[in-house]
Amino acid sequence: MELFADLLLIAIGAALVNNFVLTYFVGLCPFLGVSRRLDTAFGMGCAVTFVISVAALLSWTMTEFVLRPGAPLPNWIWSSLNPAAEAGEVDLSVLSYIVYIFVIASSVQLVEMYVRKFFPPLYKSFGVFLPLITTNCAILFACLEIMKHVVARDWGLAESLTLAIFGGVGFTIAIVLMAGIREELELCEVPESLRGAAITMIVAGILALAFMGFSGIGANVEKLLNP
Amino acid sequence: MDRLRNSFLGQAWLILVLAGVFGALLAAVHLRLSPRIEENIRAEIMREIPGLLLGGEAVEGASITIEGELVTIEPTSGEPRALTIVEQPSSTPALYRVSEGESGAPLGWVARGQDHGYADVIDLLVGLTADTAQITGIYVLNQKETPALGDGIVRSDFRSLFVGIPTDSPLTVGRDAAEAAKSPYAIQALTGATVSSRSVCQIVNDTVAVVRNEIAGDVEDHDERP
Amino acid sequence: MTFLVILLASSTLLLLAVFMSFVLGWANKAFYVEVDPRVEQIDAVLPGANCAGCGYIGCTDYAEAVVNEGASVALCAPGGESCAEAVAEIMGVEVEETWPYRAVVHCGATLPQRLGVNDYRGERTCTAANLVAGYQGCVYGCLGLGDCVEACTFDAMKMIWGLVQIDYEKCTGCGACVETCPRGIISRIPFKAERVLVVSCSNEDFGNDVRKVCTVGCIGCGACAKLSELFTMDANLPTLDYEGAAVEEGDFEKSMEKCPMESLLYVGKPSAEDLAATIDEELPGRVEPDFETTVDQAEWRG
Amino acid sequence: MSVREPAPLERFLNGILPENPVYRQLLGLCPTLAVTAAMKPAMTMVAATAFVLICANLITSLIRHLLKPHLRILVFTLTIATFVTIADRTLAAFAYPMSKLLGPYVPLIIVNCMIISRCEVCSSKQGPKAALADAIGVSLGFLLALASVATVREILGNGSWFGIQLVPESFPTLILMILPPGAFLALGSLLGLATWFGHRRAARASEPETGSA
Repeated sequence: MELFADLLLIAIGAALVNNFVLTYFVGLCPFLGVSRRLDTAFGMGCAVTFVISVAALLSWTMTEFVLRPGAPLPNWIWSSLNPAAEAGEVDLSVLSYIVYIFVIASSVQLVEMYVRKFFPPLYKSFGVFLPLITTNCAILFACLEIMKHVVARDWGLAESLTLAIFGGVGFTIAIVLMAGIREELELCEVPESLRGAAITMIVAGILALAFMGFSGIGANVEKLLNP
Repeated sequence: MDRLRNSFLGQAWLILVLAGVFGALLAAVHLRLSPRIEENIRAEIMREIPGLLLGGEAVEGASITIEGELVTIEPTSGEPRALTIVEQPSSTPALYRVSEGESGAPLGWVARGQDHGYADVIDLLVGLTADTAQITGIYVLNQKETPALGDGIVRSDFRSLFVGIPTDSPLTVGRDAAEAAKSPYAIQALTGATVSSRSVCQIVNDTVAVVRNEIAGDVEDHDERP
Repeated sequence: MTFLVILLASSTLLLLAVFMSFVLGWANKAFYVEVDPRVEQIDAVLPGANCAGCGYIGCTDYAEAVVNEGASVALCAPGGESCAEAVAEIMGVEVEETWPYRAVVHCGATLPQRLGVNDYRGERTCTAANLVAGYQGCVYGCLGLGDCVEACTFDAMKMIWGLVQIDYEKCTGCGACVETCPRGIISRIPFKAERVLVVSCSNEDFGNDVRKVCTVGCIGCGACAKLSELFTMDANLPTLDYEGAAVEEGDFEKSMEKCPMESLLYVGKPSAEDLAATIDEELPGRVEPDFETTVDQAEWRG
Repeated sequence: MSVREPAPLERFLNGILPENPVYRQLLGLCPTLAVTAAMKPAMTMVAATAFVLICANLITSLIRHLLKPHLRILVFTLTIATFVTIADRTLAAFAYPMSKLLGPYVPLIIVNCMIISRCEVCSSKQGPKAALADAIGVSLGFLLALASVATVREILGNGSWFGIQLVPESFPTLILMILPPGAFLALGSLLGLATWFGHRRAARASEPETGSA
């Protein structure tokens, strides 16, 4: 039961309280670029959620077995290489950024090929979004969050995946809301100089204000779960 | 040879070469810089420990020099003091035994605690008297609470609330001054950031509990127990 | 010691790179989707405006349709002749005779010619005005608020005296205006000649009901249909079949004279007399906005 | 390459204002919003990004002939990731408090769309000289953008600039500007202002022609 409570807390935290886009400012390029129409926005949200979970899976395994300061793999190699050496720690955490970006780029490439082969209509609707996701900050940010929590509070695979999936869900909620608003925006008279990105930013600011209202949920759910 | 050339490796030879070169480069940079980074982290803690134990004003404006485990404080007024800070093995992320001069009387303990605050991890230091009966102060190492609300826990007025509170029963959070005055263990929560204040108290309670049973365990086989 | 760590780090990365390139290489083989190279070639030739003038979602979609489903090579309106020939040559097919598609407005009433026009203070867009009953007498005709002008990406439409006029040098027939017009009075027809006859009205009422709301609307009398068999009367409106019959040869002089409401117009390249009529007029340097004639875009809430 | 490649000087000048990465091309928005709560972190971020951008541009332009089209994004990201790690480590070693303040946003320079687009647009086609000029120009443009947003947010947020208290303590400050929504609003209005200036300048520039018909 305790694990479930923990997962629920992480989920609500990632999706609503600390929404990736609106509080951590990651994943803004697609958020502004793609949120013109509702269906493309939703498609983009699903693509990001899917890729973020694949990337989180891969990056958790890499962190757990290779990059963590006390990671088993490098230490096993290290001790087998020179058994005489004292129990010196081998710390490969410096490689973390390059490993993550490698994993993300390859997983996006893999996902793109997979979707192109088995779901051509889905691939057609994603089209240009998939390569765009590689440069999406949300994915790398999710990996970094997972690394920080794995090292600091040794999260298991379950917590990391929940954070990733619900981070993606939060991203989708934000981008779909934004698309809805922007479709309304087409109808109203926006002043000349504010058209396009400027008005989207301001509307996103107000959306972020609204999302701050969710901050109470985290505390109350925590009180609810462990009185 | 050409089978290799148009095999998978052949196409991506540039990636392999780059990966190898960059791996070596990063490891070299890491080896050269990591001692300095450790030093920075350790220095930050060492610089805060005197303030925690001797009280904020004693170290106000003093210049603190750190050599290994010996920390000398030259306050603007009064004579310089030397403390030795020894890191103890402990289940808390870090526990330091602080004693006067080279091998003087034990002055107190400083333990480090980490837990999930409102927005993200809160990492803080708690100062305790030698007999772990009283809290001498807290210092927040890093936090990501909401700016202007939750990050009030870093300010000295909130930290001073913790000074001198006995540790025989866990701290509680009083919503306002009246509630806080009721019991000696209550802290007045920051306005608009009760969650952050409660998490700080929670972390302090957990750390103090761990340190107490560890020190109580050690003190048995040590000399007297006050 | 340091040398070993550097070696360990770079070998881990190298190992990861080798593993990834193997996986990607295998995936490249396993997930290979045979894409007809011609699709890319055609896609490169198409203008890439994704205007859906050809009826497909985008240019790549149209390219695939041409290769896989054998769609006609000349559907790309913005591309016009040159693009149709290029696509045909990639496909190894010769181009059958095609005509450029252009947009045409089925309403000829400028602001003074419309009756029962009320003072509309709502949003200055056709989509919004169309929802309001009693905006103007005629419920079929042009609202004059310029949604089509806004939608046209080739800047081929101007709002003159409350009625949209199309500049056929710029119009590429992409069909954007056809979709946005809430009353659907703009259609795309093949221009088999430089000037094509168009019925400049879409009012489906008869006789006096039309006269009450418009001074130039077609009252559905059928005189033109009697005089030339190319017209077919349908819901009190003469319609021309542009695809089939040779519309451009038909002589409509008689029908145009007989038409009581002059709802038949030639559109396309201005005729010789029109050009001569305006040849000596001096273009004004700066056009001063006189408030009677132009529908002012600026919203003024009284 | 049929299209004429712009000269290094032209690339340099373009980067600063005409093609300002944040205001004109809307790239690199994540750091612009995240770290501009105060001037100090913003300037450190600009320094780190400039270092990464210049090194990455140089390296990519040196190896541009070896690049294979379908692998070039991976090569760019690898180079950028390496230089970002170096920047992150040096920042942690020599300016530890600043690195703690910037936290997760230093590694996020890797996915900063601005750097990858500069690598792709300029340095994978031109020589090191043009790539260097372009990198410096774009970094200056980035500096301008971040400085403008950070100034607005810090002065409104807690009445100080670069840490120097400008406004007496009693002065009411707009806490919103420090919070995330404030960042969006600040950048939104600045973007509006920039486009408004652009339109006015363009209008004034095209005005004289039509005047004398």
